[in-house]
Amino acid sequence: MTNPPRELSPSTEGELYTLNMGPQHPSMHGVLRLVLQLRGEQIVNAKPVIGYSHRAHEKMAENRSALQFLPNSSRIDYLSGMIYNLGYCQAVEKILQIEVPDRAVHIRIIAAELNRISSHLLWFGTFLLDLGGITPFLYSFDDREQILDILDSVTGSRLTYCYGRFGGVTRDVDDEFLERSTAFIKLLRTRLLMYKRLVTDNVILRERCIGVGVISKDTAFRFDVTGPSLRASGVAYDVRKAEPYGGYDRFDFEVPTEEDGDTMSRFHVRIREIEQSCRLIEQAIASMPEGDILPKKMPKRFQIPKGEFYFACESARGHFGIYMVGDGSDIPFKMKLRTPSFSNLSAMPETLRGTMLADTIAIVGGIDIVMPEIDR
Amino acid sequence: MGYFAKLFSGSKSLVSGMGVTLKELVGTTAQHKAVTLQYPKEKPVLAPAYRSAIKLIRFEETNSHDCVACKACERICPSFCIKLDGGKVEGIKKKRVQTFEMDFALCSLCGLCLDVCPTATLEYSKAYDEAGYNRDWRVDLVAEFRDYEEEFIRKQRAIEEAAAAEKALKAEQAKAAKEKAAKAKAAKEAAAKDAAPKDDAAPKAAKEDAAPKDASGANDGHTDAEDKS
Amino acid sequence: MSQSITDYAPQTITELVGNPWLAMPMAAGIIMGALTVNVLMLVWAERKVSAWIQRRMGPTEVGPYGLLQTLADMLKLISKQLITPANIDKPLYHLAPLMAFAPVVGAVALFPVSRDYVLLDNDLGLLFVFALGGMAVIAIFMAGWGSNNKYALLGAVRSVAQNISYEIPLILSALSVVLVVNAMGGSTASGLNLSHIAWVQSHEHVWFILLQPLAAIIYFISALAETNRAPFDIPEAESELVAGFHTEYSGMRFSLFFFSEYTNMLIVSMLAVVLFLGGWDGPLLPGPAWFFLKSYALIFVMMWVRWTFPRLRFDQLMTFCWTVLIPLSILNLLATALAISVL
Amino acid sequence: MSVDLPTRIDELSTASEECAYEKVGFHQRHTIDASVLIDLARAFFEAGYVLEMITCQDLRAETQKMLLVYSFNRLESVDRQLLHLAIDPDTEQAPTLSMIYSGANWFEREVYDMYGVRFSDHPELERILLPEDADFFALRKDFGRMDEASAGGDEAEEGDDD
Repeated sequence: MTNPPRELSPSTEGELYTLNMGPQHPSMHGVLRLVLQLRGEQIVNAKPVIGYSHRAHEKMAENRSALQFLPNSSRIDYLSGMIYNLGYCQAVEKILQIEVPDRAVHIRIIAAELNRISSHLLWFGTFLLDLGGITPFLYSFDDREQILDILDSVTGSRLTYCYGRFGGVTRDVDDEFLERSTAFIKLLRTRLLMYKRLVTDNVILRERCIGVGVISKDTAFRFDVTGPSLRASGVAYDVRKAEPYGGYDRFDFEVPTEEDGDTMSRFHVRIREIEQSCRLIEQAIASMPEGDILPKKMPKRFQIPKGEFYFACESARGHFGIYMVGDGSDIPFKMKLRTPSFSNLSAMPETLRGTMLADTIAIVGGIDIVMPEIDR
Repeated sequence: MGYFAKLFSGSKSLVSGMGVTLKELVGTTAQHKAVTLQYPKEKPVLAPAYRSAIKLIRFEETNSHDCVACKACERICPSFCIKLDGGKVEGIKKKRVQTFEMDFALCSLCGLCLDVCPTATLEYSKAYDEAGYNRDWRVDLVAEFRDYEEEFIRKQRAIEEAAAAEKALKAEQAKAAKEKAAKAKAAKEAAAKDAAPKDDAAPKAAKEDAAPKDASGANDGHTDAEDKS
Repeated sequence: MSQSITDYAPQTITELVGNPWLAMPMAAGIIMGALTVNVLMLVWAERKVSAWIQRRMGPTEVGPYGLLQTLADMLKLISKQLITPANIDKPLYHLAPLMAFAPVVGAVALFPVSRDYVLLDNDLGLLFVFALGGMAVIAIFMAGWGSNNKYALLGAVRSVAQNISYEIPLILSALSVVLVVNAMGGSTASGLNLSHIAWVQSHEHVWFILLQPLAAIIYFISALAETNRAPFDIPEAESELVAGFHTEYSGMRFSLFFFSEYTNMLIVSMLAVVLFLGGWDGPLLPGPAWFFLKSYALIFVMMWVRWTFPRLRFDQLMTFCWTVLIPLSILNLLATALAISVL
Repeated sequence: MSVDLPTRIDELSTASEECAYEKVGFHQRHTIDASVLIDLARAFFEAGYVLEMITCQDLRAETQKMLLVYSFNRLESVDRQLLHLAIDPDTEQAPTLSMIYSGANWFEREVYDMYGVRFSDHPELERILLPEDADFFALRKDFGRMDEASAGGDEAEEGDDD
């Protein structure tokens, strides 16, 4: 009943054959295609083929003003759209040196962390679905649905939010929103206990996850794997701590890490991150100041000054970077979106080598990729 | 961990997992607490912030919208989904939109058009379960206002006339204030010439007179003078 | 109840009707009708159970409580175009659904639903059921091989390995029951006769789950694996193999596989009831009522398990069988034999 | 290799520039030649820096060159270093970093895909986001403007949007 370390067996008996997984496959998230070379059920070579949902966000960014790119930002990664949307706003604010009012900072943190929880919950559900557990999937979607309702009540959208504005947010939150968020966090804590009994402690899940898909510190380093996948390998790197942005340095939260770097560690890191996000939301609600949600003084046109700029923020999947080059007009000369899943997925061929076919699903599901984010 | 200990702990975890699902099963059947919404039979309650296709707000005083065809929304729209045209209308000062077409199939509901609208006459509609058979989803935003156009012009003219009258009144008041201020200034200057220290009454009066601030820059010279004193 | 333990013999349908040429089509008709209703109900039940576990409503629209939903689905499947993929192995591909379907229908005839009547009384009934159950593997492999699809082939290969492995603990655990029956029922009784196994439990007022708890648990787990039910649904693991061996099947051919899967569930449950839960034995209610009550309760447990657990990985499944189930069932068999010879 | 990183950078780079991190989000920017890229990347690797991204700017209108931008960062405490490497895509090739930083493999493929800059000794320099049979490099400035290419027919008048 243990997981022996599965290395590529030295025997080269039997022919290799190619199995094409995806882009239309029940458990290839979005439209990932994996070309697997197999010997029996063991993977000799895995080649991810991406680009099926390439929407040319970077080209679009070069052809419209920075403000007009705003609705694009949440569509880069539709599962943590709020984080991307606010992250893009924060990048432009940094470039244009716009001061964000305190209330907006707090609202943004609540919204972003709610979004992070919803993204992790979705990952939790789909990961279990990949492993064949359908019921936890529906439970977590039930919880996630409540987050969507809460965010819907203030942003008006459920998935691709366009809530941020340069300098603040579009709509002020009311007491009902804060109460609902508090109540939800209370509920989520009891649900997490339930998930522990149903899922985390489950012997089948543990057998499926422990020791599977180990990403070592060295591998993570060479591929620049970030986010929960990196923290599961024992590196406490979180952009919110390393380069504090958007007021995260005013709040108290931990960066959960695990040592083993396997799928189970990634699982635990995400569950613990949900708890940390809950803490952040509680603090932000408790210290919510009164005031404006947009700065009083705003530039008329958002002109990107000449020069290059880099802004990093922590999405639910890792380090999301915006590299922008301006030429003085309000249309960026160049915008590069450094998305975490892209790097995380690029480490997959190495991680998948030598594992079983069934592990492919667990590993690819476990690193939590979002295809539109990779393809951009 | 030993073989049997592992077997035991594994079985325990399975049983506790089954306990969770049994509890949920009983919860659904006995307490009738399914979390799903029986959609076509029950309708969801929409949040006040809910976003659907944009529409023009009907203002009470004119019973119509207030779009002046400035085209700010058309220019800002990242999806190029707004097409509008309009211009001068006989009888009123304001410009008026003639056609306002919006292609909802292209719209990404970002809300930038609402932000830039100078007259704040755009808002989101609350339609949520619409479906179409083709990619073109053109909505004519002005359509519902066409029948009220004459009424609007009448009411708008009344408003404009009232506003003009008020403006005239204010201008008069301002003129009066200016004259008074000028007089006070003259008096002050005279007083200053006479004896510098005791002259607080006149500027104070001038200040009270100049209270209607919106009466344009007529009293600028006066405030300068007051500051200096 | 005055019969002695050895001369118990239920009436078969042939004895009842008198003419075997008339009795056989009648039996076939009864079985087919009952099984069709059973499958329709089971699919509905599975959807309802899963829905309730997941806090949903399940089918509600067609018929009262959505009862007719599966009937509508069946009509849809029957009326669907049969799509035959290119480059298949035609005989295997076309025969496989029938091969999956036929044995399960045959096996049902052997089960003693009541004390006095059984469709077919056979002294080797238990072996016959296992033999027919073993044919399902062949059908699955034919389907997987014939489809000319890698996912289907992988599913078929997994299925063969799994079913052959899990037949060992399944039969070993049943065998310990047979030993007990033979010990209790005297030398003339056949421990392989299903009616007889049930009869002995009723006559001695002891269900074999009490005498053989370990065998019962091993049997149930192996039965889950034999019927390819979650968490052992590896041959058709939809998140890995799309649909496993029946990836390339659609319409009525697919529904034959579906039919056999759900009937298999019924068969293993009925067998468990006969072997461990006293068959038709029970107070107040008539025998058939008890028999089906127990069977469906077991099926409910199977559904409950399916909607609770994630799926095992293939090698874990085999490891579990060879390091846990088989040693334990062998030990259990030896202990039983020892106990019988000592007592 | 006991030389510390700043000295090594000084040795290898053509020009270095301190930048205000609070304003632009990175600490230093270095301009380098293609010949020293691998040595410098190795120095970064040994100093514990990760390669965050590789991207490119199409500066052909002004300098006839593509400007490759490499971003290195330290995980323990932020220290973002940008490298600028100008390459003529038609005549020159940049050296690949994929044997030092495995993640560079995909970044370089993306740059090739979007800008047509080739990397010498790259293990699999293929299209990554665009289809294999694409005959254009999408992010080059001379490749069509978005609004002309976009569907919908009636967008001809957006050419001058601002």
